[in-house]
Amino acid sequence: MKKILNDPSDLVPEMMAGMVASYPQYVRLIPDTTAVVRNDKAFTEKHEPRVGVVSGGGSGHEPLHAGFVGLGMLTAAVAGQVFTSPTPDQIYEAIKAANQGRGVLLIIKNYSGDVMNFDMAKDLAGIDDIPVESIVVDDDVAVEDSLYTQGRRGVAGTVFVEKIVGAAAEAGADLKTLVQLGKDVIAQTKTIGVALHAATVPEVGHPGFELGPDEMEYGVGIHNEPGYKREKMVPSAQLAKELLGKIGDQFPGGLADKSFAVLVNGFGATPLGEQFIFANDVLHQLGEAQATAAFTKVGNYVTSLDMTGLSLTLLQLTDKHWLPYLNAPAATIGWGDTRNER
Amino acid sequence: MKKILNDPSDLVPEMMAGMVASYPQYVRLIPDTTAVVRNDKAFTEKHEPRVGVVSGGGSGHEPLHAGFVGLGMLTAAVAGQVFTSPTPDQIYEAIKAANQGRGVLLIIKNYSGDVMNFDMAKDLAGIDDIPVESIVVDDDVAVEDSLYTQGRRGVAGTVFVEKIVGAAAEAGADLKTLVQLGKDVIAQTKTIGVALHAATVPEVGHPGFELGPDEMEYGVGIHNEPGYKREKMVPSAQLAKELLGKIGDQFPGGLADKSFAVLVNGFGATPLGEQFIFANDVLHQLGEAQATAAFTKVGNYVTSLDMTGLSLTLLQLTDKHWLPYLNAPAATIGWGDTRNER
Amino acid sequence: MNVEQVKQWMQLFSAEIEKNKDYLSQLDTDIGDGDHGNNMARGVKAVEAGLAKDQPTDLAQTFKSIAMSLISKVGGASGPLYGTAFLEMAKAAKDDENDLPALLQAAAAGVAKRGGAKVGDKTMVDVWLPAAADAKQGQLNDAVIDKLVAATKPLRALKGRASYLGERSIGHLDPGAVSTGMLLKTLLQATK
Amino acid sequence: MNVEQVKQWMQLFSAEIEKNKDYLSQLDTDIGDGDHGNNMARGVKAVEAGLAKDQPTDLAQTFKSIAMSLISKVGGASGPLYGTAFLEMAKAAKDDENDLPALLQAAAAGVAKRGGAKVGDKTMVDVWLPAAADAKQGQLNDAVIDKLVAATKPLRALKGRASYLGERSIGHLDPGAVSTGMLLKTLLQATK
Ligand SMILES: Nc1ncnc2c1ncn2[C@@H]1O[C@H](COP(=O)(O)OP(=O)(O)O)[C@@H](O)[C@H]1O
Ligand SMILES: Nc1ncnc2c1ncn2[C@@H]1O[C@H](COP(=O)(O)OP(=O)(O)O)[C@@H](O)[C@H]1O
Ligand SMILES: [Mg+2]
Ligand SMILES: [Mg+2]
Ligand SMILES: [Mg+2]
Ligand SMILES: [Mg+2]
Repeated sequence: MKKILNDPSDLVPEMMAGMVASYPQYVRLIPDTTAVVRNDKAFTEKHEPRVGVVSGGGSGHEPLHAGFVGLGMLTAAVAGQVFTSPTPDQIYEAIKAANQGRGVLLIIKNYSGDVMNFDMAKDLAGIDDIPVESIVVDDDVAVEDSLYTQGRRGVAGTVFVEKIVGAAAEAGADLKTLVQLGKDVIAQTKTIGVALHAATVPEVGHPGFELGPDEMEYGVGIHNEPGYKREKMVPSAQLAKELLGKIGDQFPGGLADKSFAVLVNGFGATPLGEQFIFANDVLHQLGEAQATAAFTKVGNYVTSLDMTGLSLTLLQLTDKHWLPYLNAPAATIGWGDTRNER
Repeated sequence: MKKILNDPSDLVPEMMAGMVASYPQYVRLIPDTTAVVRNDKAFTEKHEPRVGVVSGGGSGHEPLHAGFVGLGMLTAAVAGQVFTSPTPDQIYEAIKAANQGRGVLLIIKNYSGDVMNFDMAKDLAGIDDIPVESIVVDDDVAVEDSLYTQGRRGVAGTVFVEKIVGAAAEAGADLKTLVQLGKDVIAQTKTIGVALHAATVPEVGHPGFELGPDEMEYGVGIHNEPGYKREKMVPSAQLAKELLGKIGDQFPGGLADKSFAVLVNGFGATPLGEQFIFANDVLHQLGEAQATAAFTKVGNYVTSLDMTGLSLTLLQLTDKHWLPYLNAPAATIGWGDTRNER
Repeated sequence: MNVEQVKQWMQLFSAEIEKNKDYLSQLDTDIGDGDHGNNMARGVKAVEAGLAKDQPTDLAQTFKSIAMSLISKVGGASGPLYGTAFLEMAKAAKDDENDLPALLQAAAAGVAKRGGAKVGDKTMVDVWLPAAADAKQGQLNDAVIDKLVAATKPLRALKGRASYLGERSIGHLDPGAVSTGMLLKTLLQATK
Repeated sequence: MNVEQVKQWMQLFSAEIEKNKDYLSQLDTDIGDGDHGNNMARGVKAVEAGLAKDQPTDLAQTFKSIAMSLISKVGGASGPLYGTAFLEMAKAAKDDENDLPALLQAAAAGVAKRGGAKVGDKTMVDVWLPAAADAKQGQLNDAVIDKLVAATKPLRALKGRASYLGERSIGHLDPGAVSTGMLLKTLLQATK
C-alpha cells in the first residue's frame, strides 16, 4: 500500500484539519469533532434563519460530504472513520451547529450503521427540542431491492439530493417541505458503478478485492462491496450501454422522452479524461434513446479512496423546480462553479 | 493497462467531445480541431473586446487546459495528442477564435515541442496581422536551471498563471500589460512533484517507469519524466518538509515573512483525502516558518493521466493585485467555485 | 454480577479483540467493508480508557461508561448495536437488576430493536437472542456459543452490509456474530 | 532528385518507421516521454495520405505536401522539426534546386534554426548537420550515418525533453537522431 499519510489512525482528523485550513472561507471544524459547519460570512453573520441540512458518513468518499458544505448546499457534515459511520455524539454536535431555529434535515445514505447512528443522534437532539427529520438515500440500483434486504445502498446520487435540498433550504423552504422534496428526488435517482481496481483501506493495507488484469466488476458499492458480475474489460461505449440499460430498466417506460440530470462520477483514481470519454458515450446514447440530458456533471464527487472506476447516475427531472435548484448558486469546495445555466 | 476507453487513437477527440457535450455552457469545439473556445453568453453575445488568452499542450493533464476555458480565465485551449504538443494549424485556429481585435496572449509550458509549435502558429497568425505574444511557464524547480539546459519545465503552476492573467484580461488589460504580468507571476511560481506510481500512456500500455512497492520518485515531471531521486516512502509530514525545503531554497531569504498562494495538486490517481492530509502538513509547516498562505487550492488541476502522486506549488504574492485576481470570478469546468474571499 | 466482574470481563474481551482484530476484519472483508476488527479494537480501547477515567462504583454507572465509550468511538453498525446492549444493561442495573440472565435479556432485546434484525438474518442478533434465552435456562456455555456463531455461516444475510451481497453472503461467518461470541465467552470466564 | 524518388523515399521511410515504432518509443521512454515512435508513425501515415490526396507533380509541391502533413499531424518536438526540414527543401526546390546535397543542406539548417540546437546537444541536429556536410563532400553512406547516430549515446542532452534529465541522459541514444538516421538511410536507398 502506497499512500500519502502519517499515522493511518490520524487520517480523518488530519484530513479534516487540512480541509478547514485550506478553505476557511467555506468551513470550520466543530470543536472536538471531525465535523464541519459553514463558515462563510452569509452564515456566520446571521442571515435569515434556514432549515439546517446535515449529512455525513464514513470517510474515504471526499469531497463528499464536507466538500459540499456551504451556501446553497449542506449546513454541516460529519466525517466518520474510513468507511465507518460517524458516531451519534458527533452527529448531535453537527445538528446543534446547523440548527438556526427552524429545525434540521438529516441526509443519510442507506447503510445500517449510518441509519442507526443518525437515529441515535436524532434521539439526543429530541431531548433539546430541536425538530429533526431524516431522509435516506438509496440510489444504487446494482443491489436487488426486496422485502428480504436492507433496501438499496446510498451512493453517488447523494450529491444531487444534497444540491437540490440544499438549494431549496437556502430558498427558505420549511422542514416538512424539504423532507418531501428529498424523498421525491431520491425516488427518481438511480446509480450504478463499476470498478477496475478495488480501494485499499489504509488500516487494512491491501485492496478489498482482487480483479484480474483484464477484469471489471459491475455494480460495486463505494466501500468495496462486490457487485453483481465480474467480466472482461469492454470498451467505454459498451460499458455505457450496459450501465444505461440497467438504469433505464428502473424508469417505467425506459429512457425515451425523459429529461435527466446526469452525473459521471469518478471513484478516486480514474483520470478525468477517461470520465469525459465515458460521458461522451453516455450522452450520445441518451440522445439516440430520445432522452435529454438537461444537466451534466463529470468528475470526482463521491469517491471510494483509491478505487479505479466510476459510477453513472441519472436523476429524472420530473419536477420543473429541480433543474433550477441544480443550477442555483452554491459556494462549496467540491461542487464546482455554479454558473451552470446553459 | 486498464482504462475506460474506446480506440486509444480516438482518445483526444472523444474526450473533447465529452467535455463540450457535458458542459456546453462553458465551451464549444472549434470545427475540425480538438481545440475549444468559450461558449458562455458573456462571450458569444459580444461583450467589450478583451485580449484573448490561449493555452494548450499535450493531453493527459485534464482539467488543464480546456477545463480552464471560460469567463475570467482562458479564451481558448488546444489539446494535442497524449503528452504531445498540439500542432500549429490547430493553435492557429484557436488564436483566430480567441481574437477579439485586441490581440492574443499565448501561455506555453516550457517544452521544446510546445515552444516550437506555438511559435509556428504565431508565424501563421502574423500573416493575418493578429498581434500575438507569448509567455513561457517554467515553474518546475526539480530541474536544474542552467545555461546548458532548456530551462525548467512548465507544470502545475501554470494554472495560477492562467487564473491571474485571465482575470487581468477580463478586467481589460492590454496585451503588453498581460505579457509583463505573466512574466512577473511566472518568476514567483515554484513547483515540485513526487510520484508513487508512474502514468500509463494508453498507446504505450505500461507505466513510464517502475517504482518498488515502498518507493517514491522526487521531482518527477507531468509526462513521466524521472525526477532527481528515488527513495523509500516517508510520512506526509516529512514529504511536506522535503518539498517545502526545495521550494524555499528558490526564494531569496527562504519562506519566512512571505505571503503565498498554495496549490496542492493531485496527479490523477491520488485521492482527495490524501491531498488534504498533505495540505494540512504544508500549511502547518508554512505557519511554523512564519510564512502566510493567503490562498489555497487542493485538488486535481494539472494531472498526469493515472499517475499517483502530487505536486506542491508556491506563488509568492509580491504584487498586491495578484490575490484579488486569484479570487476574481471565473466560470470554468475545472477551477471550482470562486467565492474564495476569506 | 458486580463491578469487578464487569471490569474483568472488559479486560478479557479487550484482549480477545486485540488478538483477533485482523481475523474480524478479514471476515468483514469477505461480506462487508473490512473494518469490523478495527471498529471493535477502537471500541475496547475506548472502553478501558473510559473506565479508568470515570471510575464507576456501581453496576449501572459501569455499564453506562462502557456504553458511552462504544457509542462515541466505534461508529459503523457495531457501535450503536454494542452501545445499545450496554445502555440497556445500564438501565436494567439502575432498576437494581444484577442477575446475569436478566441483564443479557435486556441487552439482547435492545440490540434486536436497534437494528430491526430477526434471528436468521445473519447478524449478531443470531447470537444475542438465543444466547440470552439459553442463559435464562442456565444452559449458556462455550460450546453453545460456538454453535450459534457457526450457524450464521450457511445463512443468507438479510440485514447489514452483507445483505447487499444477496446469495454471495452464503458460506461466510457473520463478523458481528463472531465478535458477539467473543463477548459472551469472556463474560462466562469473568463470571464463573 | 525527382518526384518519383521522393515518393519512393517516403514509402521506404514509412515502412522503416512502422517496423521500428516500438523501438523509437522505447528510446524515448528512457530519456523522454515515450511517444516518439507513435509521433513518427502518425506522421508517415499522414504523409502517405497527403501525397495520395495532393498528387503533387513537381518537387516543390511534393516537399510541401510532406511538410504540411508532418506539421499538422505529428505535434511534439519532432513535428515542427521534421516539418521545417521538408518546408526548407520545398523552398529550395521552388528556386529550382534539385541537387540532393543542396536540399539536405537547406533542411539541416532549418532544423537547427527551428530548435536552436547545436551539434553535440544530443538531438537530431547531431545527425542532420554533419550528414548534410558529408553529402556535400559526396561522402554520405550508411556507415557514416550509423556512426553519427551512435555518437549521440555518450552525450549529455542540452536540448529537448532529455535535457531535463541532466547526467541521467548519458548512455542513451537520442530518439530523434535515430529516426533521422532512418530518414537519411532510406533517402540513400531511394536515390541510389
Ligand atoms: N441491522 C442490524 N441488526 C443487527 N446487527 C447488524 C445490523 N447491521 C449490521 N449488524 C452487525 O454488524 C456487523 C458489522 O459491523 P461493522 O463492520 O463494525 O459495521 P459496518 O457494517 O458499519 O462496517 C455485522 O456483521 C452484523 O453482525
Ligand atoms: N530543440 C531541439 N532541437 C533539435 N531537436 C530537438 C529539440 N528538441 C527535441 N528535439 C528532438 O526531438 C526528439 C523528440 O521528439 P518527440 O519525442 O517526437 O517529441 P517530444 O519530445 O515533444 O515528445 C528528440 O529525441 C530530439 O532529437
Ligand atoms: Mg464500516
Ligand atoms: Mg511528447
Ligand atoms: Mg464493517
Ligand atoms: Mg517524445
